[in-house]
Amino acid sequence: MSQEVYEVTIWARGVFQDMEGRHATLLMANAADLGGKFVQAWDDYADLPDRVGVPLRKYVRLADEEIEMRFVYVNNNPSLVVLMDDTIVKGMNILRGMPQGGSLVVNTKRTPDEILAFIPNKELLANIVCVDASGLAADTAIDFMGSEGGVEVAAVGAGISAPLVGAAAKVCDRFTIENVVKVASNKSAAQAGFDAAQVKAL
Amino acid sequence: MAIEVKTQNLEMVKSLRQVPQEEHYVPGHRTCQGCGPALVYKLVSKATGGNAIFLGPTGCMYVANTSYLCAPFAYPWMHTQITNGGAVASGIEAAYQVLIRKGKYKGELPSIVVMAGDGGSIDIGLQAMSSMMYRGHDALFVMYDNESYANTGIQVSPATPYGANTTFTPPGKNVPEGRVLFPKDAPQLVIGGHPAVHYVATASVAYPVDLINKVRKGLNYKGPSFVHLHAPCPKGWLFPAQKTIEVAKLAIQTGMWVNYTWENGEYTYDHTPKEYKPVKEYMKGQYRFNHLSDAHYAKMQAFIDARLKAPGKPIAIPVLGPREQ
Amino acid sequence: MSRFIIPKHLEVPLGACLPAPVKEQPGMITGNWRTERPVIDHEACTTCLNCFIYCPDACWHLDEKTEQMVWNADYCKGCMICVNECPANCLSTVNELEFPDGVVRLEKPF
Amino acid sequence: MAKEVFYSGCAAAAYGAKDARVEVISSYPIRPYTGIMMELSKLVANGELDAEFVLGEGEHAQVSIAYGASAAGARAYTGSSGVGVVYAMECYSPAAGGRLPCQMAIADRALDPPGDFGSEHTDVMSARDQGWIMGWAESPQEVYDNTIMYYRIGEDHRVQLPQFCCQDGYFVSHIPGKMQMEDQKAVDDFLPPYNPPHPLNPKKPINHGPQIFPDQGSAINVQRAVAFDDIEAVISEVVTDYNKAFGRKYSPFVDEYMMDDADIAFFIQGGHARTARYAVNHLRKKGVKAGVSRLRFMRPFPTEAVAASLSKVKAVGVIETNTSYGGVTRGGNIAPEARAACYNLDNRPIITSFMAGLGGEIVTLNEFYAMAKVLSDAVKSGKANNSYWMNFEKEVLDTHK
Repeated sequence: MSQEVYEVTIWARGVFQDMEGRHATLLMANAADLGGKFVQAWDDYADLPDRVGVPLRKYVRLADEEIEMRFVYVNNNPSLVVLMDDTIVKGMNILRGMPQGGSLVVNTKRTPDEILAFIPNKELLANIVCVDASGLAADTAIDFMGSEGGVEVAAVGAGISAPLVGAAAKVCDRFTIENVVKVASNKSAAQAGFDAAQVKAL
Repeated sequence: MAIEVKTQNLEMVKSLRQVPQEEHYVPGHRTCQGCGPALVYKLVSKATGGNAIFLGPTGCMYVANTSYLCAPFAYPWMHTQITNGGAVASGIEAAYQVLIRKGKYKGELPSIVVMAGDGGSIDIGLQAMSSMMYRGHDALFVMYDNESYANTGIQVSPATPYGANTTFTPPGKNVPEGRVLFPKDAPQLVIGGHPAVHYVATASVAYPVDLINKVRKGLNYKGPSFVHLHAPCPKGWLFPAQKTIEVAKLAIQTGMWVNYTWENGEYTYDHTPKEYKPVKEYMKGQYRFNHLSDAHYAKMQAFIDARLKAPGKPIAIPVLGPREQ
Repeated sequence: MSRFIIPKHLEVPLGACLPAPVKEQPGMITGNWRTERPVIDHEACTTCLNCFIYCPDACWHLDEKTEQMVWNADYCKGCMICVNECPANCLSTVNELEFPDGVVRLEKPF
Repeated sequence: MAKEVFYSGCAAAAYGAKDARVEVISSYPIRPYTGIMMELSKLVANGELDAEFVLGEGEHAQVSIAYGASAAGARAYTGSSGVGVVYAMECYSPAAGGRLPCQMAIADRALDPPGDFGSEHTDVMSARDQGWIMGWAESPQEVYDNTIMYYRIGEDHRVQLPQFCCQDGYFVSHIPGKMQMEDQKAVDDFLPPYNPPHPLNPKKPINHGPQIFPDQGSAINVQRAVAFDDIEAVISEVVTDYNKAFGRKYSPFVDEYMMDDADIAFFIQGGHARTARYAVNHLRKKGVKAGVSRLRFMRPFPTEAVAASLSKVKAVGVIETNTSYGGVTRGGNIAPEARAACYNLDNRPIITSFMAGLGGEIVTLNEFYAMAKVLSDAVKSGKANNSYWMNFEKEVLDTHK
């Protein structure tokens, strides 16, 4: 029997969103940790070294007890998928392995229906959240110093990760928006993401 | 009786129309959007015409090109260690010499090309490169220069310019400029001290016809040649992917890069601007130089001004060593 | 008779020697890297071949019959060097989601 | 026609390589293997051998040149000693994993510090886990024979692995012995031309060595494991054929001397086996039933042959000639393997490491007698220490000096 672990996969574009993607995982994991969850957050090892524009996966795992299988390369069954860039819907089967009733959060200026048009297996979703995180954020953070297992030197959640994770809190009950705001460096952007999120239940 | 070893004679191209449409470095590789080194690979592959064997020392152009059992090379290609590109190429060239001589391989000697990055050429790979040049193997050593160890996450190499922020030379309170040293001069390393070498050239992705012709000229020489190719790196230098060619051109307009040929002792210069722009214009478009002050730009300008007096030639450039600063 | 059973998904050819690709490497589709797409106006195009020569992914070619540039949607990563280097301004940049076509949908990112 | 010559191990290796018609040779000087390359350079210079003689700029390059040549489809030969062998360490796994069956002649030398020309097997034993075939010759004759046999083993399509063809520096490499060199035609009949399945050839291009996923790494390892499963049958076949073709009497894996009625045995690889046999002769005269079991291959380690041989006796002394500081016996690397080979036996012998022949120290008859005393005591008491450093522990002090 395997332990119940809530898996989150965050998709980002290489180099120009690598750091933002990592920040999203750290924000989410730290917020969940604050809420008493056991957490794990890491970059996909085989997607690194990342290249400009390549679709990248970042992972979060949340559980109510100590996570047993710490050494895994990928999240195979994400219940929550977050896209830092909306065009990824065309290129990847982003819902691959998702258990029925999952959630999708997309950084986009478009509507949920426009995005859903590109998702053939949308019946897996319980809901979809669209938020213009790029518009709500001050800037996109780019730096290499936290990659390859280095320590993140920049303030986590200063850019688009804050509103995006804020929006995710609207559909994910494993962490709260209060805790996301607590850990994000741009607190108002995190709250703004939560407030501006368009949720469509399916 | 020993069979004579015949080599290829590749024709020069005069315009883009004469560049073959056929690709030998095919689409389907995991290099960055706008990757300068990938463009180098495409152009050098085109220049060979396909009757070639390529060696890929570890680096971006190994890892990104051949990620996960896919490789984009329509010709024989082999991975080598980052240390030994020149040596493996030597072994392959020697093998072909003897196999052709003995009649075991029928045909002209294929073009043998080492595609090494700056680290695989003039840092950890220097010994193997120099020895291949020295021994006189009929092979071409291409140094695609993206001025860092890009594959491992942008670490400093001997080709990294002064003032660059890399993940091993981050700017900080005690080291405000990040990278404090000035780069090694790769072509001079080859020109100075390898009697078997007759052809050394520098080229840039900004001038592809020139690049193709220089590669062909190097391949046509019976013996070793060295081509140093400027290949801007959108990831490592951090500029928008569409600006790769723009950045490469600006490098030439500011004197940060000079295209020239050294052939049997004679230097000729190509694409020299009438008047050089300040280096700051080149540097300010790249995130890796974002932290620099005007004093740092001035220091770089002084270095470039001195080097431009005789590009590619061994002249004394007033640069303080790290212990003198 | 070998004692080893090698599962299909872990198979690696002996010594990691693969046949070389011919025209493309279909194991590494990169069209899904695009956030934007270059769109050509053939009327304005002078076939100067800048896009062909400067594309790091070899995604522009001249069709000899039609004398028109042909774009490779499967592999174009959307770096937009071609747009930047086009002297005739015949290329424009359009967001990828404007196009219903060009869906790649890979199971893994590489 | 075969001819009898009086050659050192170095010359024997060079002529073995010549008769194997090697096509690319890469050299770099280091004592004591240098003589091999000196001899080959002469053969190439005066046209007796049609090969490319490439002057490597170091051992790392030597091995790189050799496996590059092998990838291109030429039979390649190189060699080294001591610190040179370990300098090339990076290149061993790519050659084996890339299935490039070049050959490297090793004339062992101690590692630094400080400088020491003496023979010790630690240099190449450090590379024993890189997927190369590895074994020691005890005489110039065996060096010559192994050079030819190893190519056939390594190039066999069931195997396709590079080979360390080893001999003790000085003892074997520099002391000439009478040996028979075979007729070129007969060697050609025994050893077919190198015919790799995937050479680097523009007419049939391959991509050699693209990146793999971490979880495919084990599959690459399994490939070499398969080869090492199949290799014992190939070795037996090749040695049998060689014996038949040239009238030799090699056992494929373990050469035994007076083992059938022995109580104690010296287990050893390389040149000191010769002294061990004389020690046994003298011990037998004194009523000590000793024997010698000589290991011909370290890789593949012939598990069954070793178990069969060592199970004949009650106590085994492994003459290590290599170090493994902090290893399981606090001795060398061979005893742990010998013990493991015998682990499943009902009547497994006592096996101990004798740290002898290090740094070029001569393993004297007296040392063998001291070992025999330890082993005989072990037979009586039923136990022995894990290891004994000869001349440095009270049980094995050389009192005759």
